[in-house]
Amino acid sequence: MLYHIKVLVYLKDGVLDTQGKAVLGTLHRMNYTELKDIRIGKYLQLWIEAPDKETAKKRVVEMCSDLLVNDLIEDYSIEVDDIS
Amino acid sequence: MLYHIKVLVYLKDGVLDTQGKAVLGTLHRMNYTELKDIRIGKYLQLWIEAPDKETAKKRVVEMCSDLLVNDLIEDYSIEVDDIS
Amino acid sequence: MNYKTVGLRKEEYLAIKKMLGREPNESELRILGVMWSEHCSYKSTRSILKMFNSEGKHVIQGPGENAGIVDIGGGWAAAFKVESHNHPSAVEPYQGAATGVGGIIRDILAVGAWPTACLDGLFFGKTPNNSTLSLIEGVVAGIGGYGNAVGVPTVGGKTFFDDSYEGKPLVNAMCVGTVHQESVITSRTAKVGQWVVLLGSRTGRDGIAGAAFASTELAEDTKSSKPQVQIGDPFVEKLLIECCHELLKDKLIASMQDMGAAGITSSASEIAAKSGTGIHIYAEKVPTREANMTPWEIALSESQERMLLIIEPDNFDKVKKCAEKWLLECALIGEITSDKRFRITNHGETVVDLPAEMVGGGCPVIDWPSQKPAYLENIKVEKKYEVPQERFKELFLSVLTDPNVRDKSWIYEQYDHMVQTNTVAGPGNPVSVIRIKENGTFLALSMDCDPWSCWLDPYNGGAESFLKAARPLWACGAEVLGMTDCLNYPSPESPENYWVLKESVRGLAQAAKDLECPVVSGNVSLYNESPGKKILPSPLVGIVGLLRDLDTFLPSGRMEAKDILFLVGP
Amino acid sequence: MRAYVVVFPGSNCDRDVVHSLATRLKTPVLTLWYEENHLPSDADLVVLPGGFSYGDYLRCGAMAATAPILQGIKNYAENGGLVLGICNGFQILTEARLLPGALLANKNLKFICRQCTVRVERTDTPFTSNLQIGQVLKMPIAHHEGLYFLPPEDLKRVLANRQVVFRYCSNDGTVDEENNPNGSIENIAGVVNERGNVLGLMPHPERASEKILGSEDGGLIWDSVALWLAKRGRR
Ligand SMILES: Nc1ncnc2c1ncn2[C@@H]1O[C@H](COP(=O)(O)OP(=O)(O)O)[C@@H](O)[C@H]1O
Repeated sequence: MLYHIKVLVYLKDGVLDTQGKAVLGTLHRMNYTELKDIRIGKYLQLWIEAPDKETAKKRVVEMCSDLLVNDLIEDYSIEVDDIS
Repeated sequence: MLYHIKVLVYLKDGVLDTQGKAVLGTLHRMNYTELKDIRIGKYLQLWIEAPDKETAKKRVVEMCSDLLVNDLIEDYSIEVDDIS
Repeated sequence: MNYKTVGLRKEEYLAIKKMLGREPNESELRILGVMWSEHCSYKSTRSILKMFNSEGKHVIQGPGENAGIVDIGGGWAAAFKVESHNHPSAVEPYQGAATGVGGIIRDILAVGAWPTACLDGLFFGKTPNNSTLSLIEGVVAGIGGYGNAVGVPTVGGKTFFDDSYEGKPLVNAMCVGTVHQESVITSRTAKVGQWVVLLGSRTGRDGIAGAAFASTELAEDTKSSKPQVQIGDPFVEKLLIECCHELLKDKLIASMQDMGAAGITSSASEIAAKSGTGIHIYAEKVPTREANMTPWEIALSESQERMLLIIEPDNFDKVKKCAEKWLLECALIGEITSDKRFRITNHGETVVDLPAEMVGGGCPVIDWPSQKPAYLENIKVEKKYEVPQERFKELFLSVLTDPNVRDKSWIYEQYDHMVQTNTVAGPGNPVSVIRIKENGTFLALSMDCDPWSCWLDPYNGGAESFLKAARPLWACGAEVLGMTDCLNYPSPESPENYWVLKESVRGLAQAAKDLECPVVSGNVSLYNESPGKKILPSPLVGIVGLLRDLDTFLPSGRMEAKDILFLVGP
Repeated sequence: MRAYVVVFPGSNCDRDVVHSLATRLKTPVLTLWYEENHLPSDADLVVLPGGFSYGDYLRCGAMAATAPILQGIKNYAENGGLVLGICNGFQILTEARLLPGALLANKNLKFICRQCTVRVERTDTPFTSNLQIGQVLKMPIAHHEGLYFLPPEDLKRVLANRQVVFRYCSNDGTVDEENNPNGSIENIAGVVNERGNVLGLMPHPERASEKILGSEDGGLIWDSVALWLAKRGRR
């Protein structure tokens, strides 16, 4: 089975989000003053072959800890769709 | 009301994902050969003050087209939670 | 499918029919539409470019190859060229500028040289508004983002602000490389029976027919005929440089071409035409990024970071192994034939069959009508301009704060100008000086242009554009070896524009000739106009000079209190 | 002494480090391919050079940190071998957890290439053994992700262990916000591991070891390493 997995990676609380801060400033300058905050993270889409949903998810968790996420500064959440 | 809005930004089909390509190669080297593809995009979290959900969403759509998304190469989807 | 849709003029279409003795098929028409576009064929400027002198005692290779080459002593040579990426940068500033840098570096790589330094010429609108500012930010970030990652220092450049460039910025990129004179690669040396190998990225629908579609309305707009933005991948470019140099060292490359505008078509047909051979491409063997690409899309794709190699069949395994080492795709996609045809087949079916020489060189030259612009009659040059005492300070400050004069470190600090550890004088100096480790000499590089003078007095302005670039080299003690130029102009179809183009190039060519600076490479970019606006005539000049040692180098800015100042000149 | 410079796909200061070390110390310097598992037994110093390994995609240094050679480097460091990461090499060492912290985007979100000055904070490491505390070195920086970051707890530990070796400063050695080019926490420009044999730094000593390049101060770091090794009988 082919699974489509979405991983949302975001900075941990307390880690400076310089990019988010800059974008917030720019949007305020553009008169989007109702915007209170913005944080910028990563959206990863993976397509993975696995016998079942659990295995697919388990492998993606492994990839996250081996490479995709740096847990000193980042956290993440996972969502699985099956597509075939 | 304060709304929490998640925007997922991803490259349009056919647009070269330079990051995804390099990451796929590395994960294959690390023996995650069951991974068929990976695409890397952006995950934006916005906190916005608005009278109602529709307005909140409408304003975020405007921000996307004004600044957050480059519609020559990117597409996006929006999800709204209300939090207060 | 009609000749107009691919951007051809009626007389060009008739010429094609005559040369072929038949109607071209759809794929052939699309290919010729791109190859006979202004961008690829120089049809409006071929006669003008003849004014340039390209001979000199240091010249090893003049215009016609991927880069000009000059002798720098000890058996070594410098290869250099400037190229425009104006139209792509107007559409997508970051990627447009980035792929401009990538493209010029591959030109230098294609002659077998190691890319040693880059310079960039940028022309932007002057009135600060949101779109201009974000465009500048994008362009500068794109040049840095690409050059920094590939590890080629950006050691200097030129930035010019005038509102004529609003909406139509100019982004010119120059690269200088070093090569041993015995290791120069040319596109003239392919032999019948050799194999055609595609090295680098997969082929996608990037920028397909960008050159031709830019000048026509998209009449029958299918999804696939819309040009897609080209994305630069500096990581792959870096791997390409390393891989090609490893192959060159092992003498595994017989001939080579970079793939820029019109991708496989221009690189393959050029090799065949120059080598006096034919070339046969098997479309189905080209590794693609997307499914269902048609043969003509494959032939015209402008996907970045690809090189076309011509190799001996026996060497294929070694080439493949080297490509694998550098994480690159490498595919056998064709062979050199004896029939002087540019042929593309797809699973055995002939898709394109044209005389190789006709593809790149067949387009008839256009001599546009030319007329001296009316505005020139009304220009009065005031020789003297009296500055009233009481306004002196104000005017002086206004000059100093003008973006054209102001410090440019906010630009060049975003560029790695030191990698490769050769930068003796970097950006911020009137000339940039880089050390050549290979032979112990130093190259002095400059880039300049004087658009206002070219507008006021095209002939003398052209000359001044050369002089502005050459003067700092002479002043610092360097021996001028040769120059490259990028002719940025509006549409040649207006007689007045065409006159200015011709006159300013005449002035530029004459000054360069009189002062013994051969033109060894260059590029032309026309149609730089936005609604209601056209750019100033902007012939950018890049010059390479030689310093045999640093003792002969006179740096600027070495001043002390009590030094005496002299003003030299008229 | 014998030095090795690791080459990753996308490294672009590898040749510079080889040139700089070899000309300054007149010693053979060899390169090591990232796919090797082991380091040569005669290695006295291993340098991870600057550049854009794997294009700096995903996170700078993250993909290189998973390369086979890193296992060899870990073992080598555990045995006391000297490891130096410059710029991208520093990023790789943090991603591989051989050094604490992480390098985030510069506070102005732009690439910065310019001459810089750093103050020496420690001289009891192999890399600074021939320097003075408070000495100011002129070495250029060239990076987009050079903001050194540590969570508060880790920062406390790093400071307590005296792991900071270089801080960005003014020409006369003042360490303050004005002289912090990229927003690094505590102006940190270089840190060592607890044992002191693995150093990461953002400025480029190899770009500052010849007079014609504007500074020779980077060469002092090479001299320190050579001296430290010589005292231990390695020449
Ligand atoms: N786009 C650029 N890229 C790199 N360096 C630049 C760029 N623009 C200007 N510079 C550098 O800044 C200095 C001043 O440039 P500029 O003002 O354009 O030259 P000029 O002295 O001809 O007015 C030069 O040393 C030049 O090399």
